[in-house]
Amino acid sequence: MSVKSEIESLLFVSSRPLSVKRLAEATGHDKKDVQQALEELLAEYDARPESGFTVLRNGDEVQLATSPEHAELVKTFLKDETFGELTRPALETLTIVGYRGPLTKAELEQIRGVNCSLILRNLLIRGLVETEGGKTDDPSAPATYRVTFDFLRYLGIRQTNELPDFAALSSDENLQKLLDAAAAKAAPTEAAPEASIEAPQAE
Amino acid sequence: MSVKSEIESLLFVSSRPLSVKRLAEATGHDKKDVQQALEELLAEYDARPESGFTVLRNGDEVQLATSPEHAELVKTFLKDETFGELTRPALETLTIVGYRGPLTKAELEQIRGVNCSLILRNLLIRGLVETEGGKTDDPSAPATYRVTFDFLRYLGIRQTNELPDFAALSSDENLQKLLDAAAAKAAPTEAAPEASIEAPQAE
Amino acid sequence: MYEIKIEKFEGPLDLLLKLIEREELDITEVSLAKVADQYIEQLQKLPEISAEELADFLVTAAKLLYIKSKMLLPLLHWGEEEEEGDLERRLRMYKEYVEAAKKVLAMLGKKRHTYVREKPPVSALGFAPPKDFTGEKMAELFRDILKRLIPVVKTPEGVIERTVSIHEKIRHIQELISKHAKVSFHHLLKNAETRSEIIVSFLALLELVKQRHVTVSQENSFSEIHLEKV
Repeated sequence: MSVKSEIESLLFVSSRPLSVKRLAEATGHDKKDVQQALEELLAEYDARPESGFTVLRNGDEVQLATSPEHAELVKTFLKDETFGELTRPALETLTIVGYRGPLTKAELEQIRGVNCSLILRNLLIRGLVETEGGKTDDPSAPATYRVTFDFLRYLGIRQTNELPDFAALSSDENLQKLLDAAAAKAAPTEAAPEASIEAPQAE
Repeated sequence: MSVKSEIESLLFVSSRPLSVKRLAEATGHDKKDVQQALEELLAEYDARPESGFTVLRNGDEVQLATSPEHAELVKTFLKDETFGELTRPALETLTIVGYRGPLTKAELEQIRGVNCSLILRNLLIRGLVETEGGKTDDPSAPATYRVTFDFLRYLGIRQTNELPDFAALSSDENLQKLLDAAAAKAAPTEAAPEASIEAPQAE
Repeated sequence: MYEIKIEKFEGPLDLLLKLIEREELDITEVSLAKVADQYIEQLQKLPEISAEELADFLVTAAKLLYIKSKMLLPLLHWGEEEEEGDLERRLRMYKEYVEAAKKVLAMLGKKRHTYVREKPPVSALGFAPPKDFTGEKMAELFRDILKRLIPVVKTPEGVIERTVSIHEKIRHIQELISKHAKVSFHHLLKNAETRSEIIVSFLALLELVKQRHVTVSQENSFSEIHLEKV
């Protein structure tokens, strides 16, 4: 594949502007070659009628961005994606973080039984959940999540233990068992016990 | 500006897969128009030589992603470590969901001949499988499972129909045809099976 | 003396396929009949597994024995052609997916992963709480979530509920016979609680006959089976 195509991949995937120097480093090509491929790419984009995105250049830096014609559409879309009504899975996630926080993403996913990456991200952006940093000496310890003060205030309480029925619900026996079991096998659990057995001896 | 260009902007900017329905809502166009514009866009991408990105499709959802040719480059650039290992049973289950999804747990277990609850749970947590929720009007209908965009990205394919021998393996009926054809080839004359087991053959 | 190890297996179809592949056979009724004994031998070595799972293995064992009997006694009239043809068909289909999984694994090995756009680092963009959300609603949601956990947590427990191994049964039958010299099959099943236990008893009996520890006699079809110590 060409330098142009490589550069396009990196520009596409990056959420930040990239310099020619950085692009050359990442692809292992000469700055001159990168510069030329970049020119070609720009010419191609310019020639394309009705493109949904475009290339922004600022000094030495380059970035892909949506076309200015769609600024309003994109803004409304992103606002709605970020701040639209919370879905039931999102409310469930928020609730679990409320009753069981601080907890890790892995623990949260054990409880919900599905991947929670996107939902958690959205709750963070909305200021409903935050990561608890700097509380532990071990830098490799996974991040833990808890609800924010703003959210507690919104509910009209000062601490999570003022949530209804907090003591009973937060120390539910099944929930504890599940998390203990998951912690015991840090590795992904296997389905039905796998039997490893030996074949009868050949006669 | 055209519907196509609007759609392209939204696909570019969205952090999650988008359905035709969602795209229609956001742009205010008919689902039919969105669908058609989407087809045009995909055809255009396919025709583009050495593209740095491509379109992934799963069910009625669409998402933009980098080209599989640049996997190593992008991985290094993003310092990504998300794609881990799979156990054999998990791989087998995932494969069946890939070919046969959306399918129910009962259908999956019929094929594998073994209970799959735990494996499915692990695949759900890893985000490689998802339940198709709210897609049916009947709330009592059993949940169906399908692979996710992360699965497509993991494999470097754009749609599940790029899986090897997809047509033959995607339905019982086609699979039966495949097996019948293989049997016919192996034994052109429908000879009686020779019972070569320890018992003497009764004549 | 050499041993061929059977790789880890999961479920009856998986075991059956591995046995057939080890013998380098195609999937046919003849092959199924051939590996029937090996299948049962492997069953006896199964570690403790759930009654439900064992039942799955045993139903397949019963089908294999049926197929084998049919091969041994081809002149008898056998009904239910569909039934065991079904096992062959299911195994063939299963095999196709096992093969496909290998191809998928090879694809994964090429590491042609694709990537979506990098997400910018997260920072709260403001405060956007859900509409009309209260502590009471949270408690209600949390109770629902806890309810959903029950089957997830209970499964591993249910597994241990009650397991009957063929070994156990063999010992049981041998004990009974050494005490009474002659026992009816009906008597053996007196305490059987589940269908799988009945099948286990029958398999254990067959095993004892094969090992020539007991002889069996039966007056007519469907009449009582009597066991005697050899």
